[in-house]
Amino acid sequence: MLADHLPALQVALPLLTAPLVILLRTGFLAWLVALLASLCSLGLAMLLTATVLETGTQHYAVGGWLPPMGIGLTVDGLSALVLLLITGASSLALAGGRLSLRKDIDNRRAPMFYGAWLISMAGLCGIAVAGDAFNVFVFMEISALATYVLIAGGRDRRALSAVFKYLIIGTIGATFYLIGVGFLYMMTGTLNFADIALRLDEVTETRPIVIAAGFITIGLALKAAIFPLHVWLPRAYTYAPNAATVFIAACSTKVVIYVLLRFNFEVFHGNLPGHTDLFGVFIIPLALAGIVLASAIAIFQTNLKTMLAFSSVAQIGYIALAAGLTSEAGLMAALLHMFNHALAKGTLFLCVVAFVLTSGSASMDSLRGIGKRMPWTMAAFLVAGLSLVGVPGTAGFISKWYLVVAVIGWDGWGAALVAAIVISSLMAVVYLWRFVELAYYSEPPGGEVVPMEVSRPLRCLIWFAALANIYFGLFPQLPLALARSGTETLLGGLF
Amino acid sequence: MPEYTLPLMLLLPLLGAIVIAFSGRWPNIREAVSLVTAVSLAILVFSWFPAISDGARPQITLSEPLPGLSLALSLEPLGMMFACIASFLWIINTIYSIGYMRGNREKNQTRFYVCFALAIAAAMGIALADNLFTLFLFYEILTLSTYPLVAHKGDAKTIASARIYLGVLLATSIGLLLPAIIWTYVIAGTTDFTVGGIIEGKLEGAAVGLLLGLFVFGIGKAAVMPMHRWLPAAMVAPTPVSALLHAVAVVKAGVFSVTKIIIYIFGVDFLFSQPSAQWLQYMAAFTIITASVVALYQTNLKRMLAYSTIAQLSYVIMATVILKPLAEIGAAVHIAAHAFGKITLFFAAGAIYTASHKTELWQLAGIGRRMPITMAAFTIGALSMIGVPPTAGFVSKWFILAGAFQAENYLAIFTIIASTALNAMYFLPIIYFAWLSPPATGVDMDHGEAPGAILLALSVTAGLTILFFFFNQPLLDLEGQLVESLPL
Amino acid sequence: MKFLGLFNYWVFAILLVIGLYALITKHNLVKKIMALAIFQSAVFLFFITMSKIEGGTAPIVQAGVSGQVFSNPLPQVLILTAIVVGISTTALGLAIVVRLYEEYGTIEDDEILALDRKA
Amino acid sequence: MTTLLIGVFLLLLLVITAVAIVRSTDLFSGVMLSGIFSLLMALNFFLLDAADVALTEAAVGAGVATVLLLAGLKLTPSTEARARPVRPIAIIVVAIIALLMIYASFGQPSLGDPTAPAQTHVAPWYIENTPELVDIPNIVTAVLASYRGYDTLGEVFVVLTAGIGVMFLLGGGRGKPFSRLHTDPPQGLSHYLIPKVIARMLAPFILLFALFIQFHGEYSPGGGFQAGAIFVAGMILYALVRGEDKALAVIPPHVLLWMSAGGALLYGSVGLLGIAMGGQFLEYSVLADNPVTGQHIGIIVIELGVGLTVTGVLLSIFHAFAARD
Repeated sequence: MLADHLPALQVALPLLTAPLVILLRTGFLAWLVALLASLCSLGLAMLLTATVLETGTQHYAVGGWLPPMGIGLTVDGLSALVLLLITGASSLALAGGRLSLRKDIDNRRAPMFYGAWLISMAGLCGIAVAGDAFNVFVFMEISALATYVLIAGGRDRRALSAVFKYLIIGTIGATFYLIGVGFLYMMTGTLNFADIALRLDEVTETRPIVIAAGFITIGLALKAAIFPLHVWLPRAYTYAPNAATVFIAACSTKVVIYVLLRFNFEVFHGNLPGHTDLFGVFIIPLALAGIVLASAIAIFQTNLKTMLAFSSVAQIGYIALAAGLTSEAGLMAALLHMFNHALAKGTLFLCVVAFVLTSGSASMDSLRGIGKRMPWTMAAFLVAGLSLVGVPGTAGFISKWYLVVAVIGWDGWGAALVAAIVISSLMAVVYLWRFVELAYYSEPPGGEVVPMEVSRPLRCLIWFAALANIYFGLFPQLPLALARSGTETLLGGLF
Repeated sequence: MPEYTLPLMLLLPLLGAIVIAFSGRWPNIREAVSLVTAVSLAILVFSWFPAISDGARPQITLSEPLPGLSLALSLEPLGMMFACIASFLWIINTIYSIGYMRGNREKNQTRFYVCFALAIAAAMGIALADNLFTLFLFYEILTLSTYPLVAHKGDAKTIASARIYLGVLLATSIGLLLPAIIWTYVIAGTTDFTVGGIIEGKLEGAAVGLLLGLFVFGIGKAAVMPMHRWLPAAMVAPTPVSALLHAVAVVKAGVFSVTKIIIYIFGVDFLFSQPSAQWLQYMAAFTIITASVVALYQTNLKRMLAYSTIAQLSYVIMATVILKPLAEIGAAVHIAAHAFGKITLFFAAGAIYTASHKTELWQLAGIGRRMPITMAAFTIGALSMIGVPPTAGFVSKWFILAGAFQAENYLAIFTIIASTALNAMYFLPIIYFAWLSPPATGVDMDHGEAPGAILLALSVTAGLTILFFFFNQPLLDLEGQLVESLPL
Repeated sequence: MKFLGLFNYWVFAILLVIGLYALITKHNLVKKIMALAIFQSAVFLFFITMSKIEGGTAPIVQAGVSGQVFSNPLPQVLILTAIVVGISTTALGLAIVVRLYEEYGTIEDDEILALDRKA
Repeated sequence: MTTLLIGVFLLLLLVITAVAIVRSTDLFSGVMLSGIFSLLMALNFFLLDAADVALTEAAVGAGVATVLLLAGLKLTPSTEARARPVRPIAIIVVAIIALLMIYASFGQPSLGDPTAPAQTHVAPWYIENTPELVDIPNIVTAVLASYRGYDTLGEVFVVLTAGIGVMFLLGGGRGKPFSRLHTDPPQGLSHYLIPKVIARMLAPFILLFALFIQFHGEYSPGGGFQAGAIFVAGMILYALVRGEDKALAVIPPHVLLWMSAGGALLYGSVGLLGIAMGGQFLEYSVLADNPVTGQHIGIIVIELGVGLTVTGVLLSIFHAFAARD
């Protein structure tokens, strides 16, 4: 019986656990309950994925009111992919981040923190299953507010200034999105995605629709940190508690991109003349600039977390570039890269958790010689780093492959785009290798090599994540199937 | 032989690496494990030799990450030969390494043996690759696993050189080779190595030359100029690593890949008909002559050997692009011949360093009297480089020249003759002064021979260089198939 | 008449950009929060304008009265939610400002940035 | 026509107020102007037939937001550092946005057009079917609590998250709650006679009004959220007059925490109950034999949940600000 309610439970379970968590008395208990809820959500997401792959898209009418009157939930391959990312990243970060979070968050405030964590996760899940444009706004705000709380938990005072900036930009982005939804409602009289797409055809006057597309795209681009709207991201990632960064970096921008794709392909694509070209013209130059410039900036960072954050901006550029091609291969590449980048970045930040746990800081200087002190963690970092670069045999390669194949097929500027991708991949090698050299071939601060590896469970977890990068590089059937099904739904309107 | 033994060739050194990593505390066990792994790998590889000679072509697919893009292994004559060379020389190199690493009291020996085993696993993967994707995968693993070996010393200068090593190899492979592979995949729909090639009819005109360029320069390990910078830079590595780079795995993997791509991706016939692909032989000729001239001006023994290698690699490239049956055999044989000769030379250089810490050419005057065995081996290696009978180098040069005459390719003929002269000009003086000159003033000559393990290793390879001249029939039979199987 | 009928939308646009302008140019964090409120209020106006129907009344059914025209309830519902979201954001933002002031001794974002750079 | 002109007048006032807020360098007057802005906005909403929204905007924008801003200003400097030069580039950018939107507006249906797409698709269905399906007079409440009850669940959690965030940042909730509770000088305005008397008289009525709004939401404008906001306004008035500690004695922090969490849980469990009783998540029709009765039960309970959470959270936030030095 419960199997029919999976889409609703996916959101309700973590959401309703959160109020319980804030009532708990100790940080440990709160952490434990949050972890369990997160793992259960992961289980639900897996069940849902299996169901979607078996029987196709799932529809759910909340409250028993059929959409467009009530709010509909829609879970297809794309949603399933994003759900797996969210719940997986959350579970990984919570499981691996206990000690680190215990250092960052004092026991008294910890229940609040874990409550916010669960709400953030539930909000992201809510976005992923939503079939209603306004519902997306509500859950975007839930997750955004909760994410601000998570980031504000950082020990450094700069976390506060970073989170304030994020709050302002995030709110502007969400409000832009809301304006766009308003224009759409004005011209179609409905809020349901599928229904909007259906009724857009009948709208003869397109001026408000174009404005709506503009507001929605720019608003979401702000929240997704597409270059040059990324200014909030590096500091937010850097000063957030390390474990929270694992979670946020792996999925929060991806979910926004998911909405961006949903809107631009399911709603506008095919209904708005010239939209496809306009979308490409708008997004591709920005994506390219992001890919190249953010990679270049990453090279000069002195803090490991900031470096990885700028790398994220570049990687978001890849996703945007692939989506901007508006081709089937391009979308496949975008969706795959969402998955693979989350995997790699999650692992990298998890290693950062371990590094900071033992050496106290994420600045490059304090991490000198860390490869000798923490050989296991550093090796995992290396594996995930290679996946980030796109070395074959790792997950990152699969999406880069799709990306380059898609780009070559794009008429006109294919070669230039390939060149940009290649250059930024090489820059990724440079910034990663700068750290690898530092970790392996320079003397640790204090001169002596003291083995100070983290606890065995954390090490196992890190390696579990690192091996997942390899597993999905050799056997990418699952993300491929989900990405393919997602591409089909996104382009459904076209063919 | 069942097909599942193919992945075993990768797993065996991999397993060895793991066991070595965990036995780091007991050096004797560690090195015994290295040796045992090397020997069993060689046995495994060689046991396939007869079957492949008889025309068997085992193939096994491990996974298919993307449609038309699989992780698959297969064994064909060219790969068989490369696998044999790499696995066999690994044994000898291990023996040598034990002597060298202990003799020089190197640090981080466990890391050395682990990375070495990983590099061999990668080399096996390259030898067995059934398609470009698999080749690329192991090519990158080889680069990454040899980086710690090159950077072994860990001081600032070494790191800087290792950075060049890694930078050039990764940049060329990601920047040129990968786009070339993807391009091939896009136009041909597959990247499988296929007899007769897969490009024909899919690509024409200047694009063929461009694709060939992406491949050749993308495979930086083949060290065609101007992508050769990494090889002299990598001379900072310990000598067994240089041997690994120059003879056992790395550069061999480079020319092996180029040869394999020309034969199985482009197809010899197709390439022969494409004027736009002709630039490669000029490039190869240029590299041969230039590298030889540069070698002439070197004062450091290992750097001189490095430039010699660059020239010898382009021999293989040039032989391949002569695009005639005899030349193809010559190319394949030259991979083997050069391996034996060059490893001998490096072993000798390492022996000299271990025994006397001499690295410069002028210090070698008169050293033959102190280290007769070493210098005898060195002489044999040098003669093989020049191509003097009865050494291995003569056999391959003979085939290449025959192929060049068959094709009436005067550029190739001239290049081979000129470079032979140049080789003689930089090797013969060393041999002469080492045996016949008194020591230079201020150079200590109070040392004897290197440790036994080192001597054993270099005697074996020197002996093989000679033996190869007399007993090369099995290899010729094997590579003869390459030609028969080619529609020439 | 057409112009008068669109006047609400123009005011929405103007309020929106007034808020946006202040958000971009003002350095005082409390001022930014006020600007954010104006910015969001503009959107509320936009939606509620949409819900109005000529001659309509608030969508509350009165017993015994029939034939009434009701204005559209849906945008009103959406804006009820949006108002709540807005106040929640304001509260959280203010809490962050208070903490920032405690840590930095200023609520001007350029001064905070300067202090960050120094660190 | 008259209402239209009044509307135009109000809108112009809105713009002027907004400009004044932006230009004022004294943050206190900025806060006051913001309150006026919200009131004007609420009046406008009222003119546009949005009674519920007007009530909410008045309670939240003019009431709660003003109190929060004042509480925030108490803890931070109250003037902007210095006047800054106008930035021409920013003006150009925002002017372009405004012009684009005004340009687009000519493609939009004008105010009050009954044939606009927005009025012809989903909305009429709500108006036609609510009497039969949900049977409560206030269609806004029906949409809010039932048809789009899932959004409202989200809304409650937005409020809860804000509460969590403020308590996380400024303290509160469980444990050592607020940094300053018992200080020697008498707090609040209790030493002024007139406010004291007025507040004493007013507070019970405000609280009573809140309860009315809470439980009369189906019939007239109002509901859990507005009720919560008004209840909080009453409590804040009480706190201002009698002092923080007295207000906290009436509803201690841990009770506020329980209210916040409990309200959200109450709402959520109604949703889960729907599943347990064989319906969909948040389906109230299955809660009783008669679907319409089920809807009534569901709406009353979730409105209660909303009211609890809003009260708990807003009061916690207020105390968290007020208790800080």
